[in-house]
Amino acid sequence: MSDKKIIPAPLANEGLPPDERGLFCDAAPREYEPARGIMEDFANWARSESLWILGFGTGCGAIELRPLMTSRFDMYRYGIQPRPTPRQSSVFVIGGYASVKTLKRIVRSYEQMMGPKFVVALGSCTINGGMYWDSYNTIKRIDQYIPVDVYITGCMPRPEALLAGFQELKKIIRAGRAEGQNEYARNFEWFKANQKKVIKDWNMPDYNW
Amino acid sequence: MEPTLLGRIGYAFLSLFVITNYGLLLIGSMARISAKVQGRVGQPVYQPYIDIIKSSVKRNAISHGIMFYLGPVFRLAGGVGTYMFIPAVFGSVVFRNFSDSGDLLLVMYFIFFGQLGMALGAGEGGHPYSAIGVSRGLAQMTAFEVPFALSVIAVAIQYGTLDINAIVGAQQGGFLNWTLFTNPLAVVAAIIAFLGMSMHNPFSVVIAPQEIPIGPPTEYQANLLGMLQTNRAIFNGAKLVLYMNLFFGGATNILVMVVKTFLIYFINVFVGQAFPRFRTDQSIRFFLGVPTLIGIASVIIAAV
Amino acid sequence: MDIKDFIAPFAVWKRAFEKPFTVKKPIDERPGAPRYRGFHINDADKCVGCGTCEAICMNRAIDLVPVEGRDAKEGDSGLRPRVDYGRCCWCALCVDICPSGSLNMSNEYVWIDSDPDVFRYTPGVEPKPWDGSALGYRRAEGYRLLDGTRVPMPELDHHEAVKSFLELVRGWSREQAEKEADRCVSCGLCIASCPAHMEIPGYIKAVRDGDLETGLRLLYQTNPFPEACGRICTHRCEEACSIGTDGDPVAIRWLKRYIADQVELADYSKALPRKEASSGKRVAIVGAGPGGLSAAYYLALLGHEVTVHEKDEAAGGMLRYGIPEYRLPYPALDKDIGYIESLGVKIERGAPVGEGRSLASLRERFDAVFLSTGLPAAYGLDVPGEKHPRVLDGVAVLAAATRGQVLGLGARVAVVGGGNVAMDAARTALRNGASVDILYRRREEDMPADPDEIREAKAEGARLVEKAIPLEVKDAGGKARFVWNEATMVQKEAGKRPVPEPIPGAIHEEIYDSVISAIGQGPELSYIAEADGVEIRRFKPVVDRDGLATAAGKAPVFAGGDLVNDRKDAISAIADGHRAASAIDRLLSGKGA
Amino acid sequence: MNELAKELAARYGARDWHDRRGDLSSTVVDPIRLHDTLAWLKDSAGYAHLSFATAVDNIERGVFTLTYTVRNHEQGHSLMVHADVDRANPVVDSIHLLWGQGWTYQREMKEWFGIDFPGSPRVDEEFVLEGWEGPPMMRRDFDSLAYSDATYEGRPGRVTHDPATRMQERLYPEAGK
Amino acid sequence: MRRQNEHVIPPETRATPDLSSGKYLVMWQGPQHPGITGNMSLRLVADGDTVVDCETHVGYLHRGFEKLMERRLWMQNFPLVCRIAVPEPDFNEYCYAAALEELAGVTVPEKAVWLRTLSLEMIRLASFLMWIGGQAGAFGHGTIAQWSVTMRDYVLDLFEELSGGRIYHMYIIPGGVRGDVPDGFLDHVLETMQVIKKNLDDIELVMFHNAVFKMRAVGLGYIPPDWVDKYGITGPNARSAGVARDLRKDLGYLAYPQLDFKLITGGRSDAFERAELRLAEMYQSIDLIRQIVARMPKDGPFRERLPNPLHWKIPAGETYVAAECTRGEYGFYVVSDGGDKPRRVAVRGPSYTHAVSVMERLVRGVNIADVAGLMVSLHTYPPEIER
Repeated sequence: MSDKKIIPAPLANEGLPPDERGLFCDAAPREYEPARGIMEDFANWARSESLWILGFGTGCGAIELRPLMTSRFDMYRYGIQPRPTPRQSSVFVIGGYASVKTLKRIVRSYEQMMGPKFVVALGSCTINGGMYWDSYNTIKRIDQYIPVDVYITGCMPRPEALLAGFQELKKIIRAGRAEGQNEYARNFEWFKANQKKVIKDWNMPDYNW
Repeated sequence: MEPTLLGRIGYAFLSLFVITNYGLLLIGSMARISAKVQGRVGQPVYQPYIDIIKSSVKRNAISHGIMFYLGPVFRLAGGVGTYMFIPAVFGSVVFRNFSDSGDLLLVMYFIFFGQLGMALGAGEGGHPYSAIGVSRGLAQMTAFEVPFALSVIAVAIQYGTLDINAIVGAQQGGFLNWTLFTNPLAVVAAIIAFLGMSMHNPFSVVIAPQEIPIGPPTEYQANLLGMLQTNRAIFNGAKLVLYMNLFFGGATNILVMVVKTFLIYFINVFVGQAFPRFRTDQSIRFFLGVPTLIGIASVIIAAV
Repeated sequence: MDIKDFIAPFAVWKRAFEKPFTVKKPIDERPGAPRYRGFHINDADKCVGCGTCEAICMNRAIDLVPVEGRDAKEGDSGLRPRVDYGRCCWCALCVDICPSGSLNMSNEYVWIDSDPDVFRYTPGVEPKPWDGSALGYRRAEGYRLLDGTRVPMPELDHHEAVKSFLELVRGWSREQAEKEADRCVSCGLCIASCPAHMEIPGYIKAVRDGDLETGLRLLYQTNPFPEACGRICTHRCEEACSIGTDGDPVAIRWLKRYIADQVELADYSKALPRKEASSGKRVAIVGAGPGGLSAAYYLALLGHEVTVHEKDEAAGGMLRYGIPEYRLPYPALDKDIGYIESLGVKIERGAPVGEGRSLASLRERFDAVFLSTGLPAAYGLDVPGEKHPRVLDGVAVLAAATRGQVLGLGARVAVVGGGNVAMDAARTALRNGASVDILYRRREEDMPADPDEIREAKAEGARLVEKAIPLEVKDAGGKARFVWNEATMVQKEAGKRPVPEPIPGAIHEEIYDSVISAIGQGPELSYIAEADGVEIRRFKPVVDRDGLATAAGKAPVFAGGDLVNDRKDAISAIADGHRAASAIDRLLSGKGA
Repeated sequence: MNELAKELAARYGARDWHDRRGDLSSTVVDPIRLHDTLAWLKDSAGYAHLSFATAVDNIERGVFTLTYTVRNHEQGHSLMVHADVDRANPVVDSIHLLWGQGWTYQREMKEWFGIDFPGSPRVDEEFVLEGWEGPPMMRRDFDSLAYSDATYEGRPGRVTHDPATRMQERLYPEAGK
Repeated sequence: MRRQNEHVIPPETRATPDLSSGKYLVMWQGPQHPGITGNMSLRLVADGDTVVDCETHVGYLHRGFEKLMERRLWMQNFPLVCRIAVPEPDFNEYCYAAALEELAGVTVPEKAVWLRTLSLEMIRLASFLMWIGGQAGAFGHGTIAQWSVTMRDYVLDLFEELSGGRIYHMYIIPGGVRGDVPDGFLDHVLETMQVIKKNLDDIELVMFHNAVFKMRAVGLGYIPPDWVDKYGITGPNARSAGVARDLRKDLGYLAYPQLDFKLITGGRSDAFERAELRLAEMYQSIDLIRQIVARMPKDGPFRERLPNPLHWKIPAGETYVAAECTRGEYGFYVVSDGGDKPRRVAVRGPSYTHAVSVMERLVRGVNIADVAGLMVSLHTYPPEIER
């Protein structure tokens, strides 16, 4: 991969106590240029056929992942499987509404994932707040905080809709349009400002890495 | 005709290539068989390939220092090393690898080596689950090594050699010559240890996702993970070939090897699908109990 | 633990030899259940854009948006619901509540996109793959969140009713009224259809809340005749009512009556706005009907000095003389008029404008004049023998009844016509002991009268003779021999209503003691001189939007009510009066027209 | 149950006994006697099971009404014990020693209403919220929608029309001039 | 295998380990952790492999239902309540509807009573099926979950047919239920019960006659009977401790008094017996569903007409309506001030005690590997803790 991009300035990590700042990484994310031509196509094919979902049930959407993982809908046959650690996962399924407390963990888990990483947003709540539009504790739009590749509307979306969503995600990946990681790096300051606006007790590094 | 050293190296690479692919396909097909038990279709047989490619083409990776890198490298070295000193097919030049007299000792060493290297690397990850996984892994390994070592000793005593090729050779001439029938106790102890070695249920506590999100490899990602996955295929292949050689009469051609190793591996799945997993203390207690006694008995039988 | 515990677990392998549970092609093979709550579908033609779906939606997922090619019209706001699937929770309360039943759900459930802004659409307007889906959630038969049935109105039994002029409709108790008011969804579609644009949802809410003084205040904002309108209004609002699209419309008229009935006249002044300070301007109003008195009320409220000139001996116009007592009892009417008078409106009774008290002289003496003289002159039957002494004028019969005169209609009466006057005349005759035939040129469904009135007239014993074209009235020994030709309905022009054509030879005749002609009325315009500058076209003064007939010369002349409008009902006259009053006020106070 | 009402009245000045349902009654005690009432109900009257504890913000009266619902399983009867505490200074005796789950309810009430229970474990820690800077959110004077609109961005592009206004604009724009 | 008299009762007071000593390992289990039920977290302090202290942290799913309900009309809350406990929405729907009906003085038609009972029993079965997969999975037996979640899916298919929704059924509406049974539905119910029963037999054989499962679960998480009142423990957790309480019997709501079923109790009160007891309750649910289907009234109204939901006002009052859900006492405390919106709605979920106070105490002294299994054996759902 080409590393021509300028490496951004180190982050301040003001949320951390001064004596802990040295313990954490202060590098900001940077963009990665995709490989060219057939190499990238091949890589994208592999990425699309091996989707590892982060096992993090952020909201009620997690309940429809169960049937999907098990024998009735069996997502393994589409190359999709759950993975317990963000380091090894490539897909983050946002299961509906995200409370502020969970959003903090979502951001953290998302940043810990290795790129290219993809986000599938389940349910109405991720699009425009859903039925918790007037709640003091849930965000309305997940795309304010992390980049999203595919939205699946529904409350709850049926497992079939989820499968269809994953197929759509595969198409997007193969077409090379799932560049959420770069988008996040490009608009890092904007995303971070949005995150910090709602996460009032920011006591983690600016970029969890 | 004895090949030159260069030729042997070339053959070893070929052999490694074959065993890697075989290992991957074996994992893929076992996943499909497990899926069948679970009432589903299961992933494609070639899924492990895609997973490895996917892991290798990740755009970024994190590091926790040099030891962290060395973990998978050691592990892979352990896997390759194990395999490199086992003759995969008896009498075959290509699949003879670097087997020579006394290779059994080297193999025993390499089986440990990977695990230890991994422990070092994973410990660097700084993740508590890695640390717990490592301690569990080492503890359990120590436990299953006891019956395994006993049965290997029994075999060594029985055949009077530490040369795997010789052991295989001694088992030729009909299946009744297999260790399976000549010293069944050693085989039983070894098979039970094998269950622990391959970290299938009920001995999967090392990587139990429900408890310690997959344990030692928690922090590994990208090409390091790809390395671990590749190693899994090679290491599995190596262990299977070793078991086949020690206890099931080895293989005179590659087809026999495939069938035998497949069946040996299937024992894992057969048991694994039926049982939940032991806690570490339970599995240690288990290995140090009946299997160890069986192992001792097999040694005694072999000795007298 | 026994040996079974080691053997039995291997029974898992039994499953390996059975068919997998897995659905082969889940997306294709498993459509939503027949009742599945999927994406919305809407029959945009059936929908009236009332916004009840928006009101019930707890997620604020529904917006009402204008739709191309659909403008607002009576009973249809022209808006259609637009659903935001970033909000919807698929609870289908909107389907359950939809008054017209147009909103439903398909069983389609897959909608995926990478653009989060696309998840909203107007069902039934923007085409979607699931349009017209036969399956999907429909509300269960007989199950609605809204009540489609009106609270029954207690009425006199028809046998009792014909015996007297007692009021037929008894009015609701508080409980009944609140129950009926509860049916309203406050969509406000009705407001546009009311000529006076009354604040209908507001006063219905007042009934619900038991806050009748607020209700009364809302009524008087646009209508100073709540007692009268609460009884005899043509209630066009109820035709627009969204609840009426699939059920009985809310009984808006009865609720209005309920409010007015419940508040004592003495308490009116507490609830209603006070008069403004005197402006020193004087306004003359000709005709103390609903139009004239409405204008008088609003002008008086604005501080003007109002004098109403009424030719009859009592105020009220057609409300008093044209509508029988059993529909609008005089005390109720007197309550409305009484309150208007209490504001200082001077009503000169028995003071016709014309000779001696010309319009010109009014324009001299007053700062503005409002004409609301209505349609006092009945049309004749326009057949040979229409001058027969037993051929009576319907309006005159009703007026005579009001005055308490002996009618002497006889035992057998024919009423010719199909309007409300005809029905009222027929029912008045019934109450005088006559047997009544109602003869009408067309069919029952073509009758302009209120369907309730027709139904009640029939229930009280009137015989309806449809498709009867009057030919002649002959004398039969002092009685009238009424001859008519039976007709058949012919569709002459497509899209227009059918026309009755006489069937050759199908001549019928019958002898009646009286024949009451009630086929319409015309204006009486003799008091308007040419010099007044009021342009008259097709027997009507020509007025602008505010009701201004002429501003030239002395005081400006306004006109309203049946005299000028086409609707010819009390509420339109009231609306005209209100509008003219506002215009006069603007003119007089110099705020510009 | 009237004996219990009398007994509670005599012992703890309980008042306003209501039988809500055959198996559900409610009564009111002074907050100062709440702990003793509950302790007696638990230990001596057989009301050993605490179904839940919560508070209602009666802002009009300036009080929080605490509700402790205890159940006597032997008699199949539940009793809701209410106590009004001053909204300006809401402090109540902790019941965490009576029931093992009591402290959780108290933590919840502390965070949601701002009612303090001195001595209750972890009562000052955040319970369900994190980094919350607003007032206790279950108070009636906290407006959830206003907070949400000010804090979380919604998706723009939504506009709605009122049918009646729309019809006025389209059909009789002159009215209301 | 430990025996009952070997049960160690965890200490009541929290340990105060000196974390700076380096002897202890602090780790978070959750929220991003496959071994945690739902989205919550445990802060574990471990000494070696043994947990010495545990703090539960909840609120990751807090949506502020109770606040939102004060902002919505009585009927508008009906779609909202089912979201409080995702795997068992119907108990929310029932408790909320029953509370409203009680306050408003509405009587529900006979048919609705039976349909509600059917709905509650079906979701009980579905929820248990999901739980049993979780319990097996927490000990590493993935096969059971693969089967049982599919069985649960078959129940959800029934719900979809009946109510039009898979997860959120929104079927039990104040006043009755939302729809009559579709044609052939009751037959589908019976067929599905047959399938599930057969599969349950398999699960019973594989999971409950399993040496390893027994070794893991027997003796784990012993709840002494006197904790039941002390901690407000309800449901199978209490019954397993030998305390015979079941609100279906005690309160006799819906059609339960007319159904024939026995209270299942235990006494060993460990994870294994709780699992066994829940399995027995699953069989009982199947039996109850069959009874309900047999006695379902053929005709009759299924919903009482209520006032216009847009203006519905409920007389001032308060009530507490509880029902026996799979985990125990599920209740709604509803206060009306006479307006068109609730004054206060408080939800009592059994996990409130089970997953917090009871869990924190039980986990002391437990092996780290058993934390997930212990938590599942208490059968907890975080969303009902934090609402």
